[in-house]
Amino acid sequence: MEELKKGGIFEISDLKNVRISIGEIVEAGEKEGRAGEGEGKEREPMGPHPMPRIATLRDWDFKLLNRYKPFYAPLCDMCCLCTYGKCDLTGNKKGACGIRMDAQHGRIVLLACLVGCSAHCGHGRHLLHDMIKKFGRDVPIDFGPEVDIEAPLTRLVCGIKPRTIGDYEKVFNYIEEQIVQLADALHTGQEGSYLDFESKALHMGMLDSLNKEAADIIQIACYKMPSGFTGVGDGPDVPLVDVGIGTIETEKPVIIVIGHNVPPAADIGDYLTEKGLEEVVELGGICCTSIDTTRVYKKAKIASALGRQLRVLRAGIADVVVVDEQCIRADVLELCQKTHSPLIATNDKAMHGLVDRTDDDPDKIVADLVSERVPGVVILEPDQVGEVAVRTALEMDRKRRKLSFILTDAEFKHWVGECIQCGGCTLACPNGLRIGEANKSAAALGDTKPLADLFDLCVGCGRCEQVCKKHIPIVDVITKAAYPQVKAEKGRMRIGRGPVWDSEIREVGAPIVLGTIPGIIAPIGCGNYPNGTKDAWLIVKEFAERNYIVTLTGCMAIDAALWKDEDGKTLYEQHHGGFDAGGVLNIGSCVSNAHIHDAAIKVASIFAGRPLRGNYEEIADYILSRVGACGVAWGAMSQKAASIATGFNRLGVPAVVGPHGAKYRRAFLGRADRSEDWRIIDATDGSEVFVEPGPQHLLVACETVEEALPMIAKLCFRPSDTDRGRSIKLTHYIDLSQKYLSAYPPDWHLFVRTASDLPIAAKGELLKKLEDEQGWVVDWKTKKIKEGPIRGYNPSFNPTNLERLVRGRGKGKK
Amino acid sequence: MEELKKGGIFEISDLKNVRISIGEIVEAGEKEGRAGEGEGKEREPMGPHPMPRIATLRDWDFKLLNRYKPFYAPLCDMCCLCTYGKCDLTGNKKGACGIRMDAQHGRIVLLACLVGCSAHCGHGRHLLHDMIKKFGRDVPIDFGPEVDIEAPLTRLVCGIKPRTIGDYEKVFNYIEEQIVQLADALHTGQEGSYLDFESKALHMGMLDSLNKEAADIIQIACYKMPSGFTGVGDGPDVPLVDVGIGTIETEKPVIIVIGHNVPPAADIGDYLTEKGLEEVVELGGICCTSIDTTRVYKKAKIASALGRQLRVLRAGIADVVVVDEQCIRADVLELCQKTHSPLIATNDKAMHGLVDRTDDDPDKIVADLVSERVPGVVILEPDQVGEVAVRTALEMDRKRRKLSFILTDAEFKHWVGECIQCGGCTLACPNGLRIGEANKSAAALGDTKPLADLFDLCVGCGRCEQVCKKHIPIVDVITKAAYPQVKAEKGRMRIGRGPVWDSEIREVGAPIVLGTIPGIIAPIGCGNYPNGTKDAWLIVKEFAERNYIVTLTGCMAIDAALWKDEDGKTLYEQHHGGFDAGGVLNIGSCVSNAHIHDAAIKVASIFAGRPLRGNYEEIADYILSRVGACGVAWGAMSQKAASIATGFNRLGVPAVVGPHGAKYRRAFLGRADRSEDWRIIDATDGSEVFVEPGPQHLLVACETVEEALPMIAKLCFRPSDTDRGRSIKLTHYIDLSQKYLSAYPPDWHLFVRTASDLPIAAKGELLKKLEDEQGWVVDWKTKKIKEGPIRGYNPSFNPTNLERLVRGRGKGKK
Amino acid sequence: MGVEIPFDVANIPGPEVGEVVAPEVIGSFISSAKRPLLVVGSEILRDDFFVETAMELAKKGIPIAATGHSLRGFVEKGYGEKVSYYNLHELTNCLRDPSWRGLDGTGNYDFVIFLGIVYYYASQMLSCLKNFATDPLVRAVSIDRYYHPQARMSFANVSARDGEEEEYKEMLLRLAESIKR
Amino acid sequence: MGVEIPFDVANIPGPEVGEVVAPEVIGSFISSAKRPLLVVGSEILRDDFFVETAMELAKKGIPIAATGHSLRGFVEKGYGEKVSYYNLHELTNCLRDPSWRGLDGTGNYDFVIFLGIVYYYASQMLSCLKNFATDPLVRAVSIDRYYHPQARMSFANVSARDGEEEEYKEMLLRLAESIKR
Repeated sequence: MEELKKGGIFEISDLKNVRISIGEIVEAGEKEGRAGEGEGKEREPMGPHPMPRIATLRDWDFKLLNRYKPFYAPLCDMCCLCTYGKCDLTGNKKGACGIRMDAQHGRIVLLACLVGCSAHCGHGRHLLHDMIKKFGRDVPIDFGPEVDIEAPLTRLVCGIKPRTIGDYEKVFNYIEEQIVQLADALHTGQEGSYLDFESKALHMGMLDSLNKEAADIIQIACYKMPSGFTGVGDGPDVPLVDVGIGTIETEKPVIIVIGHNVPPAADIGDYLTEKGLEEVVELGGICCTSIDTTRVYKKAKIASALGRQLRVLRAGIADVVVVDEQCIRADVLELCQKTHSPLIATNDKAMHGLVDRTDDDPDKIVADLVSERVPGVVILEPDQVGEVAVRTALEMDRKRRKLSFILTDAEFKHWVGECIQCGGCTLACPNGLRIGEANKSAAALGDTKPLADLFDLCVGCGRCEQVCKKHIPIVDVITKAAYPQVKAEKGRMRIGRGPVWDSEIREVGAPIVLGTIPGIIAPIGCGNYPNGTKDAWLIVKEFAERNYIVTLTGCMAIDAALWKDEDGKTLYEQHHGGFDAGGVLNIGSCVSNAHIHDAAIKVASIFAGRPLRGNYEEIADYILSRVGACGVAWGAMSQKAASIATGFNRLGVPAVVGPHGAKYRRAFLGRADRSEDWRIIDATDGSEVFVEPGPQHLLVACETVEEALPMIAKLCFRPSDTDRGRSIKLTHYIDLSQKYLSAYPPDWHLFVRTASDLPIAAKGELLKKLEDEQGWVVDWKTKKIKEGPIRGYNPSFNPTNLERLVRGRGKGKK
Repeated sequence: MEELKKGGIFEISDLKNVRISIGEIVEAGEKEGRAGEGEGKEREPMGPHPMPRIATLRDWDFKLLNRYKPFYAPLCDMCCLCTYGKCDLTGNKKGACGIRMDAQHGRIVLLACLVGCSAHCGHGRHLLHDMIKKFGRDVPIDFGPEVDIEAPLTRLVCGIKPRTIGDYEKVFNYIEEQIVQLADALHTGQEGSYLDFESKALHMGMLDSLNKEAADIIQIACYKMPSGFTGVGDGPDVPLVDVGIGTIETEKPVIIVIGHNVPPAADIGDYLTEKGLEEVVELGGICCTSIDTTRVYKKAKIASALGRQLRVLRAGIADVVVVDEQCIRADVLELCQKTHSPLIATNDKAMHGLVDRTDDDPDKIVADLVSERVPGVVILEPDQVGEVAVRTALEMDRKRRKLSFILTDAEFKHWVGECIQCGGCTLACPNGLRIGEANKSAAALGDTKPLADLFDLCVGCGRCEQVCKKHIPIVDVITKAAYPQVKAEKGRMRIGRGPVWDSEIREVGAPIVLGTIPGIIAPIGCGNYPNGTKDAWLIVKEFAERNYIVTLTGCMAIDAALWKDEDGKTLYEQHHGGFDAGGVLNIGSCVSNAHIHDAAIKVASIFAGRPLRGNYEEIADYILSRVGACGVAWGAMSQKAASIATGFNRLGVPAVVGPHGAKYRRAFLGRADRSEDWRIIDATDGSEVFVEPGPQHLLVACETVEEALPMIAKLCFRPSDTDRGRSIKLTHYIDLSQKYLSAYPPDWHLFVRTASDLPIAAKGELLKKLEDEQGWVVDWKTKKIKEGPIRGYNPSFNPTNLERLVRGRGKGKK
Repeated sequence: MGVEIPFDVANIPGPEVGEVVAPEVIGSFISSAKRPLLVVGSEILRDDFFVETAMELAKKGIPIAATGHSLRGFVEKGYGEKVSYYNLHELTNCLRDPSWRGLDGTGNYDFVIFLGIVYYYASQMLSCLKNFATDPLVRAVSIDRYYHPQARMSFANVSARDGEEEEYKEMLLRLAESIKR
Repeated sequence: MGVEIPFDVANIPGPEVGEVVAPEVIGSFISSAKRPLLVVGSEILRDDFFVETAMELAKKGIPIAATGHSLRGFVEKGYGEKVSYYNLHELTNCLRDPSWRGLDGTGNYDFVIFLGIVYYYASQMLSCLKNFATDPLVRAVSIDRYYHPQARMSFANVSARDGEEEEYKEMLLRLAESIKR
């Protein structure tokens, strides 16, 4: 007992016949944060909502849902989830279980978010298992001197400061429990109110943001990916990497990795390094696994984002394809078989019916793959993948060298000639592309440009081929026509930098909240662009050039890297990589976009000193009113994108999606014409203030990129903007509208509180417009506005939606 | 340290400044089972697959899937799960992500199982939280002298023997992790093979079975529900309870509880008992909560199963409605408002947009409800529900006494006269009921019998009313016509008995495996019967009278109790309640049906001595080949039913569903005509044997109950049947076929191995038929079969599908 | 897309839905089918007429698979030996397999006619055949009094109108008459 | 159910799909509508003709909401002041609210005409109106060159055929001509 009292390490696992009753197991990470037990200045007391459950943050959700009322656009009028059905819910009718169309759509949104959130959680948990197995539970979470607040979402949601990756076990326990509770609510006969379904979807979104942070932190910690160390190659200065099909050196043996979970690819990199094969074998990737591979293996390349996956596989450039999980073509095995590319499935979520060869002798596996006795294998142990993949690639390269999968000129001519312009492909194409017309040009006039032009407009789904009566390999035909440009597709991007530095936040916190940095723009997610990948580039370019901070992740980060200016430079080369005005940051893969949440949270925490631990509601309220951030998921396609956007929304960050995003069925739209929706509290004195609609929406789709650009700028307005900040935001909003819509935005006046909110250069003109068009009263002598605005400008305005935050009111109140 | 070495309880939670590094936390339940550490004879070594992950039991799944190939019947030809879509998959085309119709349907099945499994897991975990809060972690799991193996599935799947309810935390941690891993696989771009989706669905089903066991064990332990104590009122001798709308004494204040999670209802029972109001207030219920309420509160009644929920609510008999979770009408709030029945929502999965009043002053809540200032409230703390519900019911009873919600004669006449026989209701009705014709009879001829006859055929969904152009309250019209029979609907059933006793298993293990008890028939689950609830009664009756063991749970247990024989006796009154030939057992609510799995597992474990711990594959293999059990989900409707059936299937138990079950989209059908599918191993010597198709299917739908009865009998054949057992099974199979199909079953000969397999009474006739119709060679002198059968009868045949179980081969091999 | 409302109004499967045709059209397809099969369900038992119609078709050389408990109707007419009992799920599972040997051991069918089967069960099985029995093509049609979008061809709904039964019976008679085999 | 294939072939919403009608039918509905609204999208910019047609309709007293970046086309024709920019999501959200005061502050619309909007986005918004703008009824129709099942009424697909653009333009001219207001 003496020993115990003195402290120190005390191993009791060897004792037998001893029963120790432990009142509660207090782990390191948890203990120090207990209210009143602070061990130092940085220890925060626990906030009101650690590890919130379904109902905990429902009041916050209902506040959001009251202002941004769910808008539903059914993609299907029927429900087929139980065998009472199908039920026809057209016109908001009730189904057999009593559910109406609106609640059913809340349910479908919850389902989408469930699948998306589960994908990240499943991935994160899987990664954690593998990393603990490989490195142990005690890998420290230490991101260097520049990142003190290593896990803002973990602290915010769970109230935990994770010290080692092992601490994430309880985070995942919490998330998994909550996911299942929410999945329960999908069952027939649960909610009848769409509001409660949406509150649950928001809860799911929040969990998803936490998932992503957890997953990225674990991999950063274990693989020592870039984070907050100030050496060269970290943070703002991460190196550039090649992007594009044209950058893959196909004369070498080529391994293509696809998916989201990096350990198998990392093992390939390790094996190549160990064997000195870095220059011999080409390791390229598609989707997030490729981004993460570049964070662990310097020679890795990014072949493409999701939208070109089918075409990369069809082109047969891979001597081996290694898939892990998510966003893999479901027909990957069939595609690989056609190009004699052996497939290695490395994850139990996507085994494609292949035989599990984990722990089998690598010699045998390689022999089976190279002989094509089997089209592929499952290897579930990441550390067994590298050897098999590399050795197979080396051998297959020899076998496959003489094969080509690009159409010959004769084949191309044959196929375009086969086309009868029946239009079936157009009706099957998600974007309604006029393929028949292009074929006709090629066949009749020998003009292949219309076909080549389709290459970038095509989202690479292959549905056209499924309906072609002439069995034309349409995807291959387009690739052939575009082959010169495909080969030339050589972009550059920064590798994923991971967390935004605390020091950066300290620099930009004030300008962001004051509005003088007009916004943080976060283009993220999938790639089914309505009008080609160039849209992604344009969005980044416009905002980076206007001194917004542009933070990218995932496919959009890749696609934006494909395009160059006249000098042949990509945006990543033109712009700095720091979290500051004009920066273009590749944050990383999809899971890395948690760091964008984290940046917003750190503004509240580091700049504004708001407490973090278990304090989600207050921080979200802060962000909604003060941090001019806007997500852009221009090609949003998957269930993950649905949950990601919903997670941003709960935290008070709006998002703009492309027109396909309308098929997510739900938007969160504010109504500028309903002043009662924009009542907010001034925390200084508890008074109610009616404010301008900022941000006007939480989730909205735009038809074209031209429309999206001013919309994104608009969604950066916040009630807290200073007049100087507001005038900058207004400048860009008006300018983008004039540039792309050829007109003033119809609602710009709503954001004017005082004359000093107006852009200085156009102040007179704008005042005149306010007087003429809006009937405002202007004192022309002082150039001041006397009547008109929704409210005046009050520099000490302290906006909140939470009664309890009014000064002098009980902090403890829920 | 001395103290420690001596053992005993040692509290260390008070020590400060001490860091104890614990190599591993070994909890009581876990330790004793570690291989080689057994502390006594009953301690088993750990089996090969404790806490299996997705890929662990995939080999077993593929064995099942190879014999019982998934059969898909799409309910919709499109996929709308991502915004690439909708995609048209008609004709097994590929969608934009590359998925084909078959894999997409595997995915949809996995989704259904996910939702079902999550419902049970969400419920179980929620229950565990509430019970730990109320009773502490240390409630012992002690089910008395008759139930030693208290948690067969927990031991089988997890390798854990749970000592207290707290031990279930790690079980739920395991399940939740696995559910999320499986949900991950639903994301766009995961599996491309329907086989892998189905393997995952089977994994989900297994987890679901474990969920159910966990939930029921926790509630049995905490509420001391019937289990294995030998006093009066336990096990086979549980008391009878009233069932039916007619049994609710509407002149008293009536509380109706709906759902699946009993704590709020239990609290109502406690409050009534405590206040001496048991005779004053009527506590009735719908669905599983009602079954479980009767297990904790003696005076509770069962108003109805799911199919009559709408009608019970419409009838307005409830002075208060209390809902918890699952199978609640989504429009319950709207329905309650119409009948002035305040609604109390007690679960965060179903809050119906109501304000959360947990921890609020009961006086205020009651006042708000009684004044109808609010239509309902949320109270998430079960122990706060009783007082509010009872006090509100007492007050509402006074207010509501003069209200009636049954149509008056004049109203009835008006509405039937309104009908224009447009047929819209028929097209909207899940069962295509001819409501217009019945209205016409009532209106034109004054004959209300056709309408009254619809009462039981109707599944109570209300879709007809959604389309009626004349706004006829069709459900009310039918109820009015049937009112005399509704009032007379007074059945009796046993309260849920929970686990089957080990002593019972010891008695019947041999006859079940030998086949002399011809089968265990398990009618379970939802109530959208194709032809009325009487089907449920008929199924139970036929098999109970034939000395099968009939084990019921859930809605089917309730519906079967509504019908009586000529003497006015229900099946529960006619038959004993023991797990023995001819028994009719109400096992309990939906979660209780885990005890049916458990009975089969205990046959393998107690009778056959097969090891349990972490040994799922071997036990399932045993059950598939030897335990003649068959589930019947005649009205299967929900996602839970999908996962329940799939869980039975993985364990080797087949299930028959009603015709609506075809809308689950997937069946598991064996092919009797493909002999290669029926290769099995004789574990005695490792030889391969081609056997008769037993059981022929794992999941099959029948069009009518007449077809289902012989099918159920057929699915009880097992390769291990002795000749005596086989002859008994054959007797019933042939007899049921003759009785209901008027003919011999076309395949009865497949199940004949030897003359002694034939029913003795008809042996000559059957031998003749074999000779005449099948061309078999019969030695008429000895009355033996010389040629013909698939195989001969070998009493020492030791069937298995697992190579590793062949005697002398390595047990350790995967 | 068809122009008729599915008998189960929400039974809209997708872009490909069955054509509504006159009895004679199906009759002519049956006439030219290589191996037609009539699949009957329990609803035929509601009137002797339907059992007799099925027997009529059988006499034209169309084998009958009796699903549900429809067999009973044939047995009562002394025709039980001529029809084969099958569970509909089992039968459909066989029909989607090109290597199935059929009721007579000589092979699968190319034209399958559904009659008297519970609507939604029939619909699901028609869906299976439409989606998966495509190589070689098994055409499955319905001659029930319901419009079946999942069938390749179907009668229109005749169930919701007055005098339906007579109209429907007449359609079946016209069908039987139009079959030349 | 309609008889035309949705322009996006899998865009089958359910039992209720829009009728394919001639331009004159829509014209007569517009003529008798109390408060019609023309909603145009960015696809009108592909040809001046469409902008001019919209202006033609506007001259008949139909207000224009310009969504996407279609406004640009009107501005170029000096007509920018007469049309109102709206985001389509925002606009549809307003249209489903009976209390919305409309572009002119005097109330919501009863007949909404979609022209030149990206197909799938338009389809979703038409779906919202079909399902939720029912009391009072807001009839939303499409006069695009696509068949829109989610609309109450729609032109047939004219996009997949030769000479489509000319045919389509003629349909719009017929429509404009048939409107009497």
